[in-house]
Amino acid sequence: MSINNNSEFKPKIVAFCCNWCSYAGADLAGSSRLTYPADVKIIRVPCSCRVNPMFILRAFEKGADGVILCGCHPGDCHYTSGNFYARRRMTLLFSMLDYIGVENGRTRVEWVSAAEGVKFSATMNSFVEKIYSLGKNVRLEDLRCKN
Amino acid sequence: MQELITRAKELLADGTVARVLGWKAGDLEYNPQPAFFTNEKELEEFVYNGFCGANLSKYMIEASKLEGKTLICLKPCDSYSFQQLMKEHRIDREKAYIIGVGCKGKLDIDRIKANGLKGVTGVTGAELTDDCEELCVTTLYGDKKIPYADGMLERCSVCKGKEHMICDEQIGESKDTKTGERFAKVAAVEEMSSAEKFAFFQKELSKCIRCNACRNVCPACSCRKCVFDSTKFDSAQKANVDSFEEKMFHIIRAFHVAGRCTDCGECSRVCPQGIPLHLFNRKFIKDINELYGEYQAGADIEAKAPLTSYVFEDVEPSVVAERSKS
Amino acid sequence: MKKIAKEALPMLYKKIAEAKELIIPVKVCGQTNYKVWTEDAEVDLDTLKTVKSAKDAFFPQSETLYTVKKEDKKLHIEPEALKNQEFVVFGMKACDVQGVAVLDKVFLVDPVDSFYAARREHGIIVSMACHEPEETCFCKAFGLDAAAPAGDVVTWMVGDELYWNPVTKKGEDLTAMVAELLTDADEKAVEAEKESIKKIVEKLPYSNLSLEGWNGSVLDEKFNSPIWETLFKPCLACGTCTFVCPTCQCYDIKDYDTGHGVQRYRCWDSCMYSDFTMMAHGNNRNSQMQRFRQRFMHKLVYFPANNDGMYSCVGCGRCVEKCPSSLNIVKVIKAFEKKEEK
Amino acid sequence: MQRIGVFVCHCGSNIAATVDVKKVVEMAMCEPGVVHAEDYPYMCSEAGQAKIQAAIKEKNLGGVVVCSCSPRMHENTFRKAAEKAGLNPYMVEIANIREHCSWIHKNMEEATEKAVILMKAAVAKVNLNTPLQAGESRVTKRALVIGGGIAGIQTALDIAEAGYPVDIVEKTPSIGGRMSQLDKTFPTLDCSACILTPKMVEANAHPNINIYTYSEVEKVSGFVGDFTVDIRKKARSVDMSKCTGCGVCQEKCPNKKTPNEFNRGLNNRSAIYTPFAQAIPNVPVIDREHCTKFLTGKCGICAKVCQAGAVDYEQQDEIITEKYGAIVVATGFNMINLDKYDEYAYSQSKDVITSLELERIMNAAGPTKGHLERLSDGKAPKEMVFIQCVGSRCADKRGKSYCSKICCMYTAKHAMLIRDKYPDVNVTVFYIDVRTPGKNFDEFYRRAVEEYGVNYIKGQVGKVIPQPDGKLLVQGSDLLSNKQILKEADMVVLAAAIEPEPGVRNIATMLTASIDTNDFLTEAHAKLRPVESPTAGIFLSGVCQGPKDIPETVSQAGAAAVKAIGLLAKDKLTTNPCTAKADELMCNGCSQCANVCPYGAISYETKLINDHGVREDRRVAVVNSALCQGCGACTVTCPSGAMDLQGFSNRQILAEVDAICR
Repeated sequence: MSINNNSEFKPKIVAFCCNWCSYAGADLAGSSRLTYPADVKIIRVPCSCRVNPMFILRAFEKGADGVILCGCHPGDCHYTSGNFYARRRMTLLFSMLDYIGVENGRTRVEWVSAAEGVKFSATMNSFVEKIYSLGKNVRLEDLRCKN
Repeated sequence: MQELITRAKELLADGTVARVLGWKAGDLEYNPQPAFFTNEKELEEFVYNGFCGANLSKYMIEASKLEGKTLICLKPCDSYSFQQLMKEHRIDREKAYIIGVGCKGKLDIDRIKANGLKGVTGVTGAELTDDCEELCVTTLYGDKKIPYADGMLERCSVCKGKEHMICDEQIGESKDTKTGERFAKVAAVEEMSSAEKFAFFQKELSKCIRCNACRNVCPACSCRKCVFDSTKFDSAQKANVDSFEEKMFHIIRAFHVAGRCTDCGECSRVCPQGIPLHLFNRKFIKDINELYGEYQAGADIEAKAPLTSYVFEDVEPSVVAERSKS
Repeated sequence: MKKIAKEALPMLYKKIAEAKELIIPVKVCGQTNYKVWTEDAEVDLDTLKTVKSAKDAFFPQSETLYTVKKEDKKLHIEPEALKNQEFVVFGMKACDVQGVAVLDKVFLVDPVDSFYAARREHGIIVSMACHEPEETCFCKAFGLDAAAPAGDVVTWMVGDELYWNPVTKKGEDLTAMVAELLTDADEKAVEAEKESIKKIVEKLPYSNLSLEGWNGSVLDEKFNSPIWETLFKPCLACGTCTFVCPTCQCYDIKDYDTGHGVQRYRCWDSCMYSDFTMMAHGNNRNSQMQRFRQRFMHKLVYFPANNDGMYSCVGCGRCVEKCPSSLNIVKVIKAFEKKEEK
Repeated sequence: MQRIGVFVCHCGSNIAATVDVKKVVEMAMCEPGVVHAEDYPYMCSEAGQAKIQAAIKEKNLGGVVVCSCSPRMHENTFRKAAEKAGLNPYMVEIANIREHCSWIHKNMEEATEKAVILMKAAVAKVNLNTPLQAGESRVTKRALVIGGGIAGIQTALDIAEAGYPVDIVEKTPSIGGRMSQLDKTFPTLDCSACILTPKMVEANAHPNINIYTYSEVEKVSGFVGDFTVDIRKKARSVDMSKCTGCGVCQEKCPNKKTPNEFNRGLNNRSAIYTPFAQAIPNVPVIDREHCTKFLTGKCGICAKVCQAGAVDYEQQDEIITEKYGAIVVATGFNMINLDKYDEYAYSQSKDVITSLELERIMNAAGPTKGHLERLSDGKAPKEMVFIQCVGSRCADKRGKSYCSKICCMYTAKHAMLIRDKYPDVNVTVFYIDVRTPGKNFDEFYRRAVEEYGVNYIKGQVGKVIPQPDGKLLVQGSDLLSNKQILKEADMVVLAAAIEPEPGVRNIATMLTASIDTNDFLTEAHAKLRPVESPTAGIFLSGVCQGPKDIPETVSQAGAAAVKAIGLLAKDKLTTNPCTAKADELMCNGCSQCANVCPYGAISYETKLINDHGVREDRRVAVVNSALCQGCGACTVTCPSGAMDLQGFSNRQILAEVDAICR
């Protein structure tokens, strides 16, 4: 996939991936050589329910332009119910971010199984594309990080 | 009020309670303070009127550690907070004797002053026995009568109802004060464009001085060590920087109390900068109601809290983008 | 004595702002605070008390001390520049001006706080008499005159005119700079205004607050009083009183990780906070009673003991207005008065 | 701050071709705490590990970052290597610069920049790592096999032979599974029942094997070595201890209108029934949904005729709770529903059948007693057409994307058997490809073509149109000669795709075993751990993992058994030390964490706490580290951050976030 790269903008994108499904899905994308932009950096967490809203806000504070959380499909959580909690938490958090005027495309949750390398790659491509279209995150970054 | 004092004296005298948690008259008409009373003499200073807005339930955390029972006066809205604290094992029901006190709407001196009044030296018409239709305000610069509702806290105009969720007995009459829709302002903000929303909150939050009054008064914020004071989380904050830190504090605070906040309105009451902090909490309450079914924290001690439960069919987070008007 | 029509004030602001930073009460979302003036700012001189005092102008709530930047394994330290441009603080009341005098006692004595000293050097205070003092005011108790504040330029708002009286060299220079906008005036109107203010001050409920018994010599007696045990109870341990106070001067120094270095900054701290002066062993004041006592003992006993009897309360009454639990220094003073009566 | 060593692997050219490893080493040396950095062609090799160990000793390293392949590959390798050098294994972090970097990026500069950031994040994390000690948990020496087909039977037999007790849970009334429905098996053409029934009998008779038929797994809790499983033994309505298996009840049952599942509904059975003659156990079941007694309350003939008095209409479902150390899933497969393929007229004509139906028709115990005949009119067919890949290898969403693997071979078998027994019947097979990779498989297929004259046409069938005369008009194309083909057939056999047994999704959820988009259970590693689920203690046997034929199923069943035996042979397991831990000083005792814990690992105690000199009794959370699996749900629910997850602590994750956003 090609991304319109005429601007200087290189987004910083944090992807939290659960160890059992999505991180493995990302591994599969890798071993299948399914590309996605290098702007995406993955942080491994045991489960999507490990992701504290604080982590997401912190990423934005420190200058991330997009944050995506990937976990097992609902019902397939390695820990049975972690992603159900994550789903409610993230829904509310994203709603709040939208409410205070953060563009809602900057946050996303996708369920990617260990077998879905193709989906992982496609998801990252579409997310990065969205972040490019939104441009730099100026509403949440801490100004002190700019100097 | 006299009835309350008489009853408190009785309960102290017969040993049912060891102390009374209520409000003590201030040195100005409008500044009574939360107080503990341990004897009849002290109770002479007991007061309960329109200016007793403070929610006493959080004081019960400390009172639960004391010997003997504490008589606690709870307004209808305070009783939700009390019950939520019970649910979270923060207070001991056995240590409390609850008198549910009537409520005809609580007053906000800043709102009274916003009626063009300066140098307020006296306010009458705010006793529980009054009909609470009109306030007579005496000031250094002349007297004025204003409708009671014009001096009321915002929260009282969207009152959850005058029913006590928990109490051992009730004293005093209540009067319905609800005139507005609780989520009207939240809905209005939701209608704004993304840039307008951002500007709105940016402007409001730029006033924040990080005094932590909102947090410290909040009955849901009862952590022994707040994450924003803790070195363990790498998230300690103190500075009032006019950038993201404020938002982070208020969003996380609202998130931490989501599903637990009873919408008692204390945060907005105490904010020295008049930031409508309830707009954060109510946003979560509105979302929870709309997405996961009506839920009122503190109303039912057995109910499963929305953030510690789930159903398979829950909406996906993508619903946010679908619903967003911006 | 000079004067300027109230309606011409925007021109005055603009004139000052062309040459210097102008800090003035500005209303944002219904609340008035000192802010840097901009063309679109809603200046509000009618509100007697800004929420926060003018303290920020000289001792901002947060300020960077220096920045460390990391390049490879090397660190570069960039000190924050000291204030080197003149600025004007417009509209400070007698209490706030006195608040600065209290801060001077802390920051201008050895070791001098260079950030504060630079701001004091470059700051010009245009004070303003309190046209309509309020019920929470008690500056009289500290010997202040709401009708005649200190400052570089003292002003009075009388009817539609702002009367302008330079009293220091800085004040004279500022006056010269804006001379074209000012006209000469006699002192009659101002004298009448002063009288009127004094009359109101006499009627204020707290004007006769007595500070008897509060001085540096009563340390043990006050410190050990059992009154504190009941007094502190409603205190929520928030920092509202300290942050709206014109004289509270405690601060914390912290580092902010910018990702490519560190910004070392200081920010106001509050003795009401549980982690105030936290040490490795824990806290040297580990109960809220102790923290509560500290604040008032400092204002009314320790500070005067070390500063020739000068209290570090100026009677502005902001804590009276803003305390979420309706606690305040007046109640503390009165509580001891009452106890001692008995 | 730790003294950190960074080790960058080239992985031959897998990493080094796209990531400038020297640059990563150089940048690593600039990170705070890093005292050593080097690169090596194969860090996972013995020599590579030796380098890490040498550096740990020489530079007194407190933390190690290996920039290499996915931690899912070699995290354990490097942890063990570090441990041998005296470093706590949990002081090792992996920066995944292969799967997440070099393999997906082509631009060297970009990939190097990303690798450096991933390295920095790992360094930032390891700086905050603390040594962790793995605990121990006991192993219940009993295995559960879910599914009683050939896969389950073989696994159970192998485990039982090794001396461990095994329970088989089978949801139908008899073990045997799909294989019991087959007539003959490829490529030897021996009789399926003849080779299966001895196994069934052996399993039934084995002292270590306990079979629960007509039973389902209802609830699973616990973890590797210590699972607790609730098994619902559905009411059979026949007392197994009394029944002699005489069969009189089935003969006398007046209600014989129930479609016979075993014969794929091609004929009917009685309401009280055993699925097939060799069923084990040979005890009938009353199908309560179809039994007159249960539907109307009248009848009761079976009870009257039963000499043994075994029929019990009052029997209730029974829940058996048992503990297991290992669980093997052997749930098998089903044929897909053909509703979406109505162009082949399956629902319109009785003479369009699936291959499995053909197996029953060909079987002597089947609906036609083994005579090949049209189900519509009982006439012997003259022209038969086989259509391959019905729903397999399907590009669109209608069918399955995968190859069902067994169809090519069984179709060759069917064709051969028909031509052998009925030489006058013409057999035509429409195929996309003929796939015969297996021992003696291609030879088998060639025999069908060459010796038996089966007509193979490369091409797909567009439509099957039932004709008024009862014949079937097959419209297809011959891709080799590029011709349209119209063929009249008497019978059409569809090689329908196979899919995992639908109930497997529910089972996977209970086991917290991951499952792919096709509902096949995911293996821990596609190549190296093909019979293990990523969930520890769960093993995969047979088609539940992916399509396979009988020999493959049996070998995988044996492999799964060996893995399970390996687990059961241990007395104790080391537990994952990355568990949650509550800070007693900060805990509010609010119970929110316990509300979200899926394992019930959090309890509360009232303890005397000394909080910087303030002593008081407080209700605080206590995590049972043996039960905690380390998901972290509690940590987010805890507002004060008192609850944290070791190995993935709040500060560690925030440090990674900071490093990435820098």
